[in-house]
Order: sequence, then C-alpha cells, then structure tokens
Amino acid sequence: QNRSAGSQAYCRLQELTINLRYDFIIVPVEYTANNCEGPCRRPLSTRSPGYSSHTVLLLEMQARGTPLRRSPCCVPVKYSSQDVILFTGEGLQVTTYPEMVVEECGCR
Amino acid sequence: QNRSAGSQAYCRLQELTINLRYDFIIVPVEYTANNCEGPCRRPLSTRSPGYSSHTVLLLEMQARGTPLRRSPCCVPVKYSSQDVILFTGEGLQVTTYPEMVVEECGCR
Amino acid sequence: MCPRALRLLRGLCLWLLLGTVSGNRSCVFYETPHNLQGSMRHQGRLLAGAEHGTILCHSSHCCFGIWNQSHGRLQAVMQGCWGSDRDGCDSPACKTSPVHTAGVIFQRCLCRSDFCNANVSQLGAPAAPQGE
Amino acid sequence: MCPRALRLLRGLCLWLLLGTVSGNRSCVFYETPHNLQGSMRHQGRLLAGAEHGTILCHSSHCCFGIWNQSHGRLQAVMQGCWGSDRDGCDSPACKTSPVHTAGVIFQRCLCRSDFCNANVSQLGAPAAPQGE
Repeated sequence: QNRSAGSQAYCRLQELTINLRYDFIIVPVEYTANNCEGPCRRPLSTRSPGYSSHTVLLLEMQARGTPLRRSPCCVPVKYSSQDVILFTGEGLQVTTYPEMVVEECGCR
Repeated sequence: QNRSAGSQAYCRLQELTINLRYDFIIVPVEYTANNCEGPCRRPLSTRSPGYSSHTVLLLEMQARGTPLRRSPCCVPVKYSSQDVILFTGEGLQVTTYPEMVVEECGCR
Repeated sequence: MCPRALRLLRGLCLWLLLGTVSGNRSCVFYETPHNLQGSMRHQGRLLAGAEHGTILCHSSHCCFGIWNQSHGRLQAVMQGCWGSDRDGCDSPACKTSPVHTAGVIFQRCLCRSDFCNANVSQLGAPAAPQGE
Repeated sequence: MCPRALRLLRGLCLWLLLGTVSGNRSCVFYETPHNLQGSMRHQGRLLAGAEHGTILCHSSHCCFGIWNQSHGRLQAVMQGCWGSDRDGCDSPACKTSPVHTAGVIFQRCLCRSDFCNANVSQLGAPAAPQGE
C-alpha cells in the first residue's frame, strides 16, 4: 500500500508495507519497508539530495544526446534494520536483519 | 563506449567512458566512469552480491503477483573518487571529486 | 498580565499532556528459558527482575506477545517491547492472529497501550496451514 | 633435478621481468607557484627538490602535463603523475590537445613512458572555442 497515488514529480521516499506471512516468521506479520519512486531528472541539486557526481555526469550525457544503456534510477541510499522473530523448528530466534527499511532515496 | 554489446544476463559493472570536454576542465579530457547494467532477477544470491534484504523482499512481492511502483534497479553500490584539474578563471585548481567512478554494482 | 499568564498556563498543560502521551510505553516482559535464541530486551529498560517483569520501551509505543497454543491452552513464549510503531501496531488491545508452523501453533499480537500484552484479549481465527 | 631447476630459473626471470614492467613510472614534476590551488603531489613520491623535479607514481603508469600557450610560446603550469591509467593515457609520447577557456589557451596531455611529460612532443590542433 502506498501513501499517495498520482504520479511523482521526482525521486522520493514512499511508504510501502511488505507482508511477511511466511510460516517461519512469527513477528511481525507485516512491516513498513518503504520504497523509492519517481523519475531522476536534472537538476538533482534542487530535488533529491541523495545523488552522486557519477549520476550528474550520466544525466549530462543524456542531455547532450548520448544514449545510456542504463539511465539513473531512484533507489534506496540509506537503510535501517528490522527485528524479526523466527521459528527455527526447535524454538524461536530473534534476528536483526540489516537493510530492511528504506530511510532515504537518491538517484544513482 | 561500452565494453560489450549483447544483452546482459544480470546486473553487473560495465565499462563506460565519460567525456569531460567542458571548457573549465583542463585534465582529464575523458575518464572511465563505468555504469551498472542488466536486469535484477531472482535469485540474487547466486549472481550480483551487492543486494539488500529490502531488494529480496521486493522481488518476492513481485513473484507473488503484487505489482511494484518501482522494481529493483541495477545501480552503483560502491564508488571511488577522481582527480580533476579545473580552471577557476584566475588559475588552476586540483579537486578530488567523490563518487565519480563506479567500482561495484548491485540490485537496490 | 492575565491573558499572558493564561497563555503560559495553557502551554504548561499542553506540555504535561504531550509529556504523558509521548512518555515511555510499559509492556509485560517475558522470555521462555527453553529453545530461545537471542532476546528482545535491547528494545527497552527492564524494571522488575521477576519472571513476568515490566519493560519501558526505548523507541516505540508498541508491545508484542507470542503464545504457544496446544490442546486449547495458551502458554506465553515471549512478551516485550516491539521496536517500531509502524509494523501494524494499531490496536490498543492484544488481538492475536495464529501462525501454523511445523506442527506448532503460535498466537501473536502487537498492541499499543500499557501492559496490553499481558494477556490475549481476543483470540485469532483457528489456525489454517499457511505458505504456498 | 635439472628440469625442475630450469623451471625455477624461468620463474625467477619472469618475476624480474614483471618487476621491471610493473615498477614505478617516473614523471617530471612541476607546479607553478602562481594562482594554483591544491596539488597533485599526493599521486607519487617526489625525488628531487629542484624546480623541475622527478616523481615516482604511486598508483598508475601515467604522466600528465599542462602548458599555458601565449604568443606561440608554451609555459609549463603543472607536470606530474596522473592517478589512473584509464583516463585516455594510451600514447607513449605527450601529444597535447588544446582547451580554450576565458581567453587563455592550455595545452594538456597524458602519456605513458618515463619522463614523457618533460616536453610537448606533438602540439594539438589550433584551439577553437569550446562548450555549447
């Protein structure tokens, strides 16, 4: 489920809930994982802050008419971790998984 | 210019030279910036190593038939810096720009 | 001076109210000594040393509870603070949902009121086998 | 024992050869004292303290040179080690290309042989105004 419907003006963080209804995951049933959505266009500096010098030069190449095999893409640039309580077959296990929740997005 | 033509089996680093023919950049004239190209498909573990738990769960959602507003994308996950010698109007300036050269790719 | 004093007083009341609302959540804390790897005690500050203690949550207002269901009886397995308010922690009461795994049935809930995870307030539907 | 000794000897020769080939590149080092911000001396180990010194490159086999062109004469501005072999450093000789910026013409080259950046070996085409 997403926070807002309409099309995005530029790359940014959007709320996304991911369902964890696997029989070995006891808690949580779902979690707020978020996603990065929206186009990567120039100028980046006034919009999403999470871009690299490399991205700026790729967009510059495109603007000059050189086609790219892969255009800059709106992706997670900062994550946080998430606790998950699993059933191992014998008992429960608390595991903290890294890079589960998107905190910041950027054009890469 | 790219190292190989045909379609990629999965997300990986490809050689890409970026032209720096701006009148304020004195050296270099061009540099090997590289790019990340290819699709992000399951299973990630046996292909590109630079993925996150979040990516695995996004691909899982897609495989279960839930459409995503943004599918996992092949992007730089590790960069290196690049020296550039600029003309400032008065004289030359040596600047080391971070995140100029892609060193590793991953599905994010 | 009177309207200004009134405004100050109103500000003080609001501050006290918010202070209460945004204060620590208290949850029941329990972890079974059998077949448990890891712990959820890092999510709060443990108060009592008793078997069923109290924990003050660090970063959320959400309690969780997990019970093992067998022969119609529920046995607590884990109770404590859940680390996030954004994982479906909307109910003030512990309304559990079942999960059927390898012949074991667990009932689990997230809830957002003090000690809401002490007991199951509403039992989830009979567990059906899950997964594909 | 003889074929084994021969193999060892062959290995030693290969090691010495590679050692020579992959050894440090020597470049001329010079940086103008006028209007220069920053330095490229971090790209190698400076040997002589003279105005036009020698630098042994740390991470590449590539020298660079930048000259200021005015009234048909070239004046060195910067010479040293370039940090990468992959930025168009294919020629063993310093074949410059011009860049026209704010009324100043610079000639610059990258080259991959010892001291190849001492002098311009082949001058680039007359500078034409660049940019869009």
